[in-house]
This record gives sequence, C-alpha cells and structure tokens, in this order.
Amino acid sequence: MTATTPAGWLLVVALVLPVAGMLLAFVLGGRAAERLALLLLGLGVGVGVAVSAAVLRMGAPIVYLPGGWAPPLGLALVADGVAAAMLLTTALVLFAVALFGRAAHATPPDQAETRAALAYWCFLLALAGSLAAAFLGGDLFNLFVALEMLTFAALSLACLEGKPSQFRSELRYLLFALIGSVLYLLGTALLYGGYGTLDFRLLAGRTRADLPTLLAAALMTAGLAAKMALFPLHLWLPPAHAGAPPAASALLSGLVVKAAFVLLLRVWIWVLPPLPAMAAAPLLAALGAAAILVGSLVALRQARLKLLVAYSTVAQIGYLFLMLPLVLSGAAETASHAWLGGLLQAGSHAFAKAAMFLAAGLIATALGHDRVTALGGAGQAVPRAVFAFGLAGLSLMGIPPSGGFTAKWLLLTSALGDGQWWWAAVILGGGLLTGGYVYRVLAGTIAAPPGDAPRPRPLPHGPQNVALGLALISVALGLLPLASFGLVQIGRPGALGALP
Amino acid sequence: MILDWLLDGMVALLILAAALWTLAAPTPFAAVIGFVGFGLLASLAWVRLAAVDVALTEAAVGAGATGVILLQSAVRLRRGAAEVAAATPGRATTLLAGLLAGGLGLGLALAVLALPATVPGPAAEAAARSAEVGLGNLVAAVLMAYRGLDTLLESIVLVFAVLAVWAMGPDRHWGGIPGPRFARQRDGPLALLARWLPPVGIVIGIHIAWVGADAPGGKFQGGTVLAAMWVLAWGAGLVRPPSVADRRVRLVLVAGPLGFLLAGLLGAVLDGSFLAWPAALGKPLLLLVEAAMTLSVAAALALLVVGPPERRA
Amino acid sequence: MSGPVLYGLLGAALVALGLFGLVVQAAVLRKILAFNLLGGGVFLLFGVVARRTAPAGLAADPVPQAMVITGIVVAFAATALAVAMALRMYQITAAVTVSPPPDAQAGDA
Amino acid sequence: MTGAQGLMVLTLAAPLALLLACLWPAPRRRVPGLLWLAPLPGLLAALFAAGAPPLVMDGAGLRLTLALDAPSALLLGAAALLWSAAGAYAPAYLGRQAGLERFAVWWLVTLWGSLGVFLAGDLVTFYLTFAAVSLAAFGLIVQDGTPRARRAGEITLLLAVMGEVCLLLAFALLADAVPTSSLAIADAVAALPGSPARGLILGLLVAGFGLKAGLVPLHVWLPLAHPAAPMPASAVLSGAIVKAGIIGLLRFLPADGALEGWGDGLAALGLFTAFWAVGCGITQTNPKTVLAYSTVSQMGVTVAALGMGLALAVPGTAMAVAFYAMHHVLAKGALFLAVGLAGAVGGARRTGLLLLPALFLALGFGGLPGSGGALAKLAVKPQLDAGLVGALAALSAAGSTLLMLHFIRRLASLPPADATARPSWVPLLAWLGMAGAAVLGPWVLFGAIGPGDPWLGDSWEALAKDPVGLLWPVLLGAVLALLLGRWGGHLPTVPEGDLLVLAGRVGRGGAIIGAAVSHLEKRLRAWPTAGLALLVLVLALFGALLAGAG
Repeated sequence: MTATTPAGWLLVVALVLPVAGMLLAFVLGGRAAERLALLLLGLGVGVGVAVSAAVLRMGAPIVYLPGGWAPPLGLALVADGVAAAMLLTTALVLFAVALFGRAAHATPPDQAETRAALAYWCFLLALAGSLAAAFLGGDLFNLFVALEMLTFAALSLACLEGKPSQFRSELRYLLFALIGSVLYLLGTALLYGGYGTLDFRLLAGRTRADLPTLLAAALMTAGLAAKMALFPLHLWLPPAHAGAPPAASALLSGLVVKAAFVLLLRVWIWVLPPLPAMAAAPLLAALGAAAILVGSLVALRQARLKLLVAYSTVAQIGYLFLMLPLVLSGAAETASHAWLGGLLQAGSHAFAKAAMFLAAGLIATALGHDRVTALGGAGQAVPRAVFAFGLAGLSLMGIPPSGGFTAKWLLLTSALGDGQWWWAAVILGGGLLTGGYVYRVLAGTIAAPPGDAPRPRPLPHGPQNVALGLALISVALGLLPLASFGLVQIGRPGALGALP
Repeated sequence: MILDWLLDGMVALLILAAALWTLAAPTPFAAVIGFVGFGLLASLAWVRLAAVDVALTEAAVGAGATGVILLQSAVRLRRGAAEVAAATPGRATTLLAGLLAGGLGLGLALAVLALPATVPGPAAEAAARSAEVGLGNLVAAVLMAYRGLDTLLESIVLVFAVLAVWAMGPDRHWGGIPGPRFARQRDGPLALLARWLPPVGIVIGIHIAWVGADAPGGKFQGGTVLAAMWVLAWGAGLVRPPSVADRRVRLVLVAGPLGFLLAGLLGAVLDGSFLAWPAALGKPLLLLVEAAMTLSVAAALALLVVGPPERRA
Repeated sequence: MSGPVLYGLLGAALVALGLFGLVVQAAVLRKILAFNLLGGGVFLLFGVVARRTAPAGLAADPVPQAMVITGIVVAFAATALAVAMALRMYQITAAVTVSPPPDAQAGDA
Repeated sequence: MTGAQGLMVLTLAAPLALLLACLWPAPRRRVPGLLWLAPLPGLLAALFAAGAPPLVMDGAGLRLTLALDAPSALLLGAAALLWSAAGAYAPAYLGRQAGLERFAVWWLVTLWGSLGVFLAGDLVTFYLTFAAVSLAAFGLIVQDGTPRARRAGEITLLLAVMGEVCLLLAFALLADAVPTSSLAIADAVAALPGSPARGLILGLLVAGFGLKAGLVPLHVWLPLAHPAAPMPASAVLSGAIVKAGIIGLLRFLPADGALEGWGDGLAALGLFTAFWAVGCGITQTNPKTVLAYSTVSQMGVTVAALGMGLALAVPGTAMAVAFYAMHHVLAKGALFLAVGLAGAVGGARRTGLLLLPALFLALGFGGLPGSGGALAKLAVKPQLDAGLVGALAALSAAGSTLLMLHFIRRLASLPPADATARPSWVPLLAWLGMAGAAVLGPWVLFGAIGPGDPWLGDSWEALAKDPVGLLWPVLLGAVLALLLGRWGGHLPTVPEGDLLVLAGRVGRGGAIIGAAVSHLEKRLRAWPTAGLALLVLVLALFGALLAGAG
C-alpha cells in the first residue's frame, strides 16, 4: 500500500508536464507559450490514457512516493479509478478547449505578446497541473495546496477579458472560495491532531466517530460544498461562470467544480467512519435535490443564455450529491451502481457542459448578444454549435443514448433498489425541467431571426466542431457498455470489483 | 510556571484584542494597522508554541508582506462609505451571524479539547531520518524533502499569483511598468532608511535563508526580508520595477520552482525517485535550489506588493 | 490547562471572529482582513496540534509547522490576488463591495 | 446470425445509414428522394423474420435484444408499408421547399424509433427507440413553422417527455424487480406481478403508453399535432406512431390474467376514450382534426379490447389486438394521404379516385361488411363480446361510422381544385396502394389470428356468420350522420385538444411557483445570507454526523 507501484512514474509525468510547461511558457511568452501549451495539453491526453490503462491493467491504484518517503512522513501520489477517470476527462476537455481558443487567443501578428493570450495559455497549463494535483494527491493537506492553485488558475482564466462586471463577480468567487479553502484546512488540522497523518488511504478505516473527526468532516464538507456551489452556497457561480469568456466558462463549469467533488468523495468514502456518514449523507443529498429543482427552475426563467447555462451547472452539480446516501447506505450492488452513476454524471457533465458553454459562446458571438428571447437565426449562422448545444442538452436531460442518461439511470435504479424513491422523483423532475430550458434555447435558435435584427455572423467551422466533438463524447459515453467503466470502481473501499 | 501562564495569557488576550480591533476599527487604515499588530503578536504566540520557523514566517509574510499590501490598498480604497453602508446587513443578520459563528467556535474549542493528548505522528521518524536529508532543521527537512511536493506546489502558487495579478491590468499597459510611481525622495527619513537599510537587510535576508538548513529560518523568511528591502527602495523612488515583459524578471520568478523541479528530475534519474535528493550531489544541489527559491520568493513577494502594470515602459 | 490549550481556544475564537467578519462586513478590504484573521486562527490550531503530536524529545512536530509555513505563503498569495482584484474593481467601477448593485441583481451581474 | 436476424438488424440499420448520409451535403440532397426505401427492410423482416429466434447482442454486459413475435410482426409490416408509402408521398407533397432536408432527418429518426419499438426485446432498446419516436416526431410536427404548428409541437414534446419520465421510472422499477441483472423485457414482465411496486409500475406504464396511444385524458396532443403536421407526417403520426403505445401495452402487460382489476380498468378507460373522441370529433370542421379524433376513438377501442382480453384471459388477445391495430395503421394512414390529395384532384376523378375509396375505408371503421375494418372488428369480437361491453362496443362502432361519415362530408367540402387538375402519379399511387392494402391486408392475414392457416383463413365464413351484427351499427351511424348533417350546426364547437383549455390554469400556477422560487433564490444569493447558510451547513452537518455516531 505504501510503496511506489509499477507505472507510478506516470503520475509524476502527469503532474510535472503541465506545471513545468506553465513555468516555461511564462518565461518564453508570446507565441511560444501558445505552441508549448498546445503541445503539452495534447500530450496530456496521451498521459491520461496511459494512466487509465495502467490502473486498469493493474486492477489496483497506482502509487508514487516522491522522494521515496512513505506516508505518514512523506506524501503519496495515488491514481485510483476515480482519479484516472477524472484525469482522462480533464485532459480531453482541456485539449478541446485549447483548440477552441486558438483563434480567439492567438497573439496578433503585429505584437510580440499580449496580456490575454499569454494569460490564457499559461493558465490553461496551470489549470491542467492543478487538476492533476487535485486528482492525484493522496494527502489532504497537499490537496489543499492543489485546490488553491486551482482557484487561482480558474480565477485568472475567468477574468481574462478584463470587463468591469467580471472583477466584481470573480472577486465574489475568490472570497467565497477562500472561505471554503480555510474551512477545509481547518478540518485537516483537526484530522492531523487526531491521527498524525493526512494520507486518506491511511486514514481509511482508522478514523473514530469522535468530536474532532466529525467536526473536521463537517468543516471540510462545507468548505468543499462552497467551492462546488452546492445550493444554497451557489451565490458566486452564476455570475462568475456566465461572465467569463466561453473557454473559461467551459473549464470552470465542466472541470473545476469536479476537483472539489473528488475531494468530497475522499472525505466521505475514505475518511469518514461509515455510521455517521450514513446518517448525514441524506442532508447533503437533500441540498443536492434542492439544487436540482431550484437551479433548473431558475435556469428556465433566465433571460441570458450564459446565465441559463450557468444555472444549469448549479442544478447538475446537485446530481453528484445524490450518490452519497446511495453509495454509503446501500447494498454492495446498489453502492457500486450509484458510484458509477455519480462518476459518470461528473464525467458526462464535464463534456456536455463544456460543449454547451462553448456553443453558447459561439451563438452569442454570432448574434452579438445572448438574450434567450432573440436567438432566432443562430441555427443558420452557427448550425453545428446549435447542434452541439442540443446534443449536450440531451445528455443533461438524461435522454438516451447519452452519458447523462446512463448516469441518471444508474442513480435512479439504485435509489429505487434501495427504497429511497424520493431521490428518483427528484432525478425525473430535474430531467423534465432541464428539457424545458434546453428546449427554450433550441426552439429559439431554430426560429427565423426577427426582422429588424442585424444579420447573424456565420462563424468558421473549427470552434464549432470542437463544441460538437465534446457534445458527441458526452453522448458516446452512453453507448459504452457498463462493464467498460470498471475502471472507476478500482480502489473504492468496499468495491466488489468490476460490475456484472 | 506561573510566569509562563501569565505570559501566554497576556499574549492570547493581546492577540484577541488586536483581532477585535481589526474587525471593529473605525477606518480601514486603522483596521490594517490592527492586523499588522495581530500578525506580530501571533508570531510571539508561535515562539511560545516552540515553532520559531513559523514565527519568523508569520512575522515576515503574515504580518509584514501582507500588511504592506493591505496598507497600500487601504490608502487607495478611500471612498465608498455609502456603498458599504447599503451592503451591510441589518441587526438581525448580524446577531444571527454572531450566534452561528460563536456556536462554531464553541464546537471547535470542544473539539480541540477532545483531541487525544498524544498522537503517534511522523515526527519521530522525521527526526530519525533527517540525517538522510542532511538538514539539521527538521522543519526545513519536511519542507525540502519529506513533503517536498507541498513546497514545490507552493512556490508555483506564487508564480501563478504574480501572473494572475499582472493579468489584472489593462491590455494597453501590458509590457509596461507595474505599480504606482513614487517620487524620488531626496532626503527625509524614508530616503535615509531606503539608503541605509537595504545593505544591512540584504545581508540579514541572505543569512536567514542560509541558516535555514540547520537553524530556524529559510527561504521564505529570508526572501521576504530581501523583498522588503527592495520595496523600501521602490517606495522611496530609488528603484523602478522592471517591465512585465522583461524575460529576466520572469526567469528569476520561475528559477526557484523550476530549479526544484529539475533537481527533482535529477533525483529521479540518479536516485530513482522524483524529488529525492541524490546522494552524490547532496547538500550542494540542495543549497543551490534553496538559493534559487529564495531569489524567486523575494521577486514574487516584491512584485505581488507592487501589483499589476499601470503605465507604459 | 496548559499553554497549547490556551492557544487552541484562542484559535477557535479567532476562527469564529474571522467567520463573523466575513459574513457581516461588506467592504472587500474588511472581508480580506477577516479572511486573514480566520487563517491566523486555523494556523494557530496547527501549532497546537504540533505540540500534541510531538514525540518525546521534540518541542513541536515539524510536519504541521511546515504545513503552516506553506499555508501562510498561500494565504499571502491569495490576499495579494484579492487585493489586486479589489483595486482593479475600484479603478474601473468605483465599487468597494461585492454586493451587486440592486438593479443588476437578476440580470447580467 | 441467421438471415431472419439479419433482416431485423437491417430494419434498424437502413434508416441509420440514410441518416449518416445526411452528414455530407451532396448525399443529403438525395436523401428525401430515398425516404421510401428506408422502411422496406422492415417490411421484409415482418414477412420473413416473424417468430425467428431473438437476436441477443451481449456487448459485455449490455444486452441488446431484438425479437419479433407474430403480433409485433403484423404491426411492423403495416407500419413499414405506411412509412414507405408516406415516404414516397412526402417529397412530392412538400415540393422543393427549403426545409426538406431537415424534414428528412427528423423523418428518419422517427422512422427508426417507430420500427424499432416493434423489434426491441430489452428495456434499453425499447426505451431508446420509444424516445426516438416520441421526441423526434416534434420535428415533423413543426415542419411548417407556423405558430399553430409550433404550439402543437411544444405540447406534444412536453407530454412526450412526461411520458418518457413515466416510462423511465417504470423501467427502473422493473429492472429492480428482476432478480438477475437481465434487462430483457420478457424477464421484466415475468417479474412484474411479484414486484412490491406492482401498482405503481402498472400505473406508470399505462400513463406512458396511454399518452402515446392517445387515451383520454392524455390524448390532448393528438388532435393538435396530427392536423398541424404536413400530410405525410400526419399519416405516419396517426397510423404508425401511436402504435408505439399499443405495442408497449401489448409487450409489458402480462397476458396471463395476473392483473386483477387492471384489465377492467383499461377496458373502461378505452371505451370512455372511444366515445369521448367521437363526441369531440363530430364538432370539428378540419377533416384532419376529425381523423385525429377518430384515431383517438379507435385507439380507445383497441385498448378496450386489450383490457377485456386481459381481464377475461382470452387466449390470442395479443394477436387480435395487433390485428385490429394493423388495420388502423393501413386505413388511417391511407385516409390522411387522401386528404392531402383533395386539393390536387378535380372533377369526376375526385369522386372516383378519392371520395369513393375513402368512403369505403371510412365505413370500414364502423365495420361495414366486406371491408377490412369488418374483419378487424371480428378479430376482437372474443374480447368485446360479453354483455354490456359488447353493447358499448357496438355503439362505439356506430359512433365511428358517424364520425367517419362526418369526415367524408368535410373532405368533400374542401375547396376543389379546378376540374382539369391531374394529380402527379406518385402521391396518387401511394394513396390507392395504401387504400388497397387497408382492404386486402386484413383479408389476406385474417387467418393469422386463429389457430388455422395463417394466410387467407376463413374470413369469408366469419363475415357471413353474423351479417346483421356487423351491419346495424353502420346503419345506426349513417342515420346519426344524417341527423348531424341536418342539425349539427347547433352543436357547440369543441376546441382542438378539448381538455387542454384546463391546462392554462396549471400553466399560470406553474408561473407563480417559478416566480416565487426565483425570488427566493435571489434572496439566497445575497452575500450575508449565503454566509449564514454556510455556517448553518457546518453546524447541521456536524449535528447530523454526531447524531449518526451517537
């Protein structure tokens, strides 16, 4: 358990490649930063595949001990199934967004370097490195540092355009996220005081249900929930995600909130003793349910396309919390289904929401505005973007075949199988509301443009294809047989092994 | 014993008072002054907790560097009293917040009291194996070896922060000079201080960084002192911040983390493990990395104090 | 009650004060100050923990100390970033709080 | 894979192949002209693959099963024929309008789902194909882009999604009830009677499928959508697509009498639907709307037959019901095509080529001896024979006659084209071919519902057995139609979609809730409130964890 495993060096590569790349890109600047970022993010996909393949081949988590220091003295890098799957998802989305942003964030030929371009490419790499650190970290304090890196990188991407409205919403995001981080850090202090280690795999099974441990878990959970914008802590998300440039929104909504989600799983599935976790999980799931219903309802009533998509994120994050009571209190089979369902939701939402934000950005660019009531003509101007929006919408609604459907189906059947039918009702109601807001957008884009509106500007196919590609991946996740997701079960406490 | 008690009690009370003042001070400026006091008192508490390395860091970074940044912003953020008044919640919310925060504090206090009196931690092993690292200061051993990854990421966070702050500036000033311009002080106390203190400070800073291997001190503390000297000279108008497009500055900024990374990779090649200090090169390599880190920390801290580019080069 | 316990209680009180300030104070600068108080409290708790996990012969466990040093630097970076953003926001919009103006609450905040 | 199984795969692959072709601009332009080809493998599968061993593709745990039993084959064949005829009719009817290629895409997706539901042997495939046929039909309905079409499309979509939700929940419960991890429909149906959530599952299934089949009060989308769609789309909507609901009920309700009460309930619902739709239909003036109400009414009879068959455990119910529905596929599809031709045919040809054959088909719904409809009525006679039900069924046949005669009158009153107008031959052939199939199909296949020879059988003998029983509802209907023609003007006009007027209130209520939630959410987004919420969350979690530990 506490030794570097074969293929463990891959984890170092996954971490060092983007981080060193960011440092170099910063020094080189200008167009070199762009070329370096594209190269390394492309390589990142290969590394993601390699890590997943290695985990799958070993059938067990792969571990690397930097410096050879074993926990509790040192800290470990661990890629279990969750980490590997999220790493791969991240690599794909990041590379796609990098390609998407090539045109918008190219350094103009008459300048050696511009602010926005340099920041974009450097912080893409920074985001890749931070996410790798957040997924692979085995030590809860190291994960705190990773979370902070992530916040900085995400924030900078969000502020890229330097619009007046951005600073206010992003500062709100920063301040709230910082409270979340500090609460998380406070939890780690208590845990260290209780057990003398912060390695989550060492903590697993060793924790007691005593006052410090439980308070630590409560603090860490609340902190992570604030970073994930779990309802009603979502105040920062809609303006921050809607105000950012499309590429940044795609990453913020698709990936950044998922890092906190993985940490949440580390706390709840690994660290917390099962009995209290079982008792408190319904509370979180209830907030998740509220997020689904309120987020979807509010999305339905938004006047601006990007805010609509941002509220959809608030709602979709809710689904992630529904898995907790099912994984914790269910029978072994229910737990494994719910686990897969939750992670599949995280993955398919990453692809679908990234596609949706990119598509929304393209629609807004083509029309010159993003008022939901005046989207007419977008269908002709950017047909592929509209198609991508629709496909991503299907996945979010949970219409088959799509990753979203499989995810929601798994959550649904495990909820019913475990007699917790109320979650099933929420899943279905959320799907219905999602259908409502997706339809509002699609129907608007297909309609003819209003007579007095300026002609929508047709856009090049390249960025549209990127959005479409991401949407297709989120759909394709639903076409894979369930057994091929055996990866995500690897390393989960209480896992039965692969699905039947 | 009684004396210890009195001392600890007084420090704790003073810290609490400083914190209360920071929250309740009538003007932002007074609040920041309170906060600097809080930081200095907190470093006293760290000494009392037998954590001298932390005490130095808290004084240098927590009180010093943070204080400078906050003071600067308190000076610049003058207006907006009406906006603040409009956004301040009412009495009921305040009361509720007080109750909830108090409840949380109470729970936390109970949890701290309920922590086991002794816990087998990694400290014994850290002490036993410090010879392998060649660092007499255990905290430095943790930072540079056992938990080197934390330190690596932390030094990278500083680079993130510098670029992030720079990127806050307007497009037209990219490639320009960061921070406000200060008139060159020909005489007066600041000019005097800015002329005479830096040579001493630089020596002290390097010393702190140097002794960090075996005694309390280290790159963060030393780097902060170096940064402070430069900031002093900048405030007196003696030096001009470099352009953000200057590749040399960027190289200095990344030298620490990049050197750490390269040394780590060297460890992977020579010693079979990333972030291991190869036995063959041992201490010299470590000191080289420490020096680079000190330089980078100093540059990052100074540039973070200065802020985003505000004028053309 | 020993010294560390006293500082533990102080840390808890600082956490409570910091959270209170973050919730009720409107000005960004005050929020940043409160965040730093909160952080100071958390770090103190690490220091208390370091005393308890220290083995015989050591005054304090070096591992939490190293964590605090890392934490202080990270908190400083966060403060610098927040201040830079607050100053830019003030420069552009003359705003000193993060509460959306009443008319923009639902729309394009 | 045997040849028969190959045909099943081909049935699903053919529309997909054409869809794939739509990805490139050059082939896309050719696709509308090829729509008639896409369903032909389905027709072949119906003819040659019925009863073949199911095809199980066990793709590493995800079992996809394709199966075709005799009732499904009947419906598949009829639906494929209609899709093919309407597919030939569509490009000619729509002309070279701009949206033709888009229409073709929606058409192919709907077609894929429509044929797929008859072949699906597992829950996943069934749900997938059912979703395709339900949701993609939206694109067919809104083709014209008029506000009316859009509203009809939106209501259809809303109800379709709600139907999907019901089915999804039902399928999830069924999958849970199956002791193994199998997702085969057969296993699910076998496990249904033993499931603790039996009542809930049945209710959801009836709601989901009833919505598609147009059972009152879930029928409101049908009289809106079918008239709003372009003619060929209306034909497949009314003829083939509603059968997705019927096949669902046939597949998922256990036929062995294990459902006490549910059979009778279904029958009552079906008969009520049959009469309700006649009542609403006779006040309509648009012939397409009249036809849509007739579809609702006929589906009511179909469900009533199914319900009684389940309640009385009549052997062969599935086949009988499928036979009845098959006739409806052919005849109703044909009549919609006829409406589309009414404007294009003038003079004597109008009477000879259009009105007379249409009248024969129309009276078939009442059971006119000699028509295919009469055989369809005979097929479900064992189910709808007893006592009160028998009388009501006969009365509903009279009602159908009335409604269909009303339809013929509205068809005849459509503004005629000038007397010399000659229809182009493809649409005409499609209509006459479907009309012929609607008459001959039941004759040829009548034997299939009995134990004897599947071909031809004893249709003639069956018709001769009780000519009066078949004839009097037709006569009664004709008399009523005369009365309607005389005094029908005094009837109040029921708006299309009748019960939908009630939905306005629900909508207003929803808007109020939405506004309230938005307001609440806005309050929660204020910083101090969110901060308090964070503190409360910490304390609440702490409390819950402590409670769990205690």
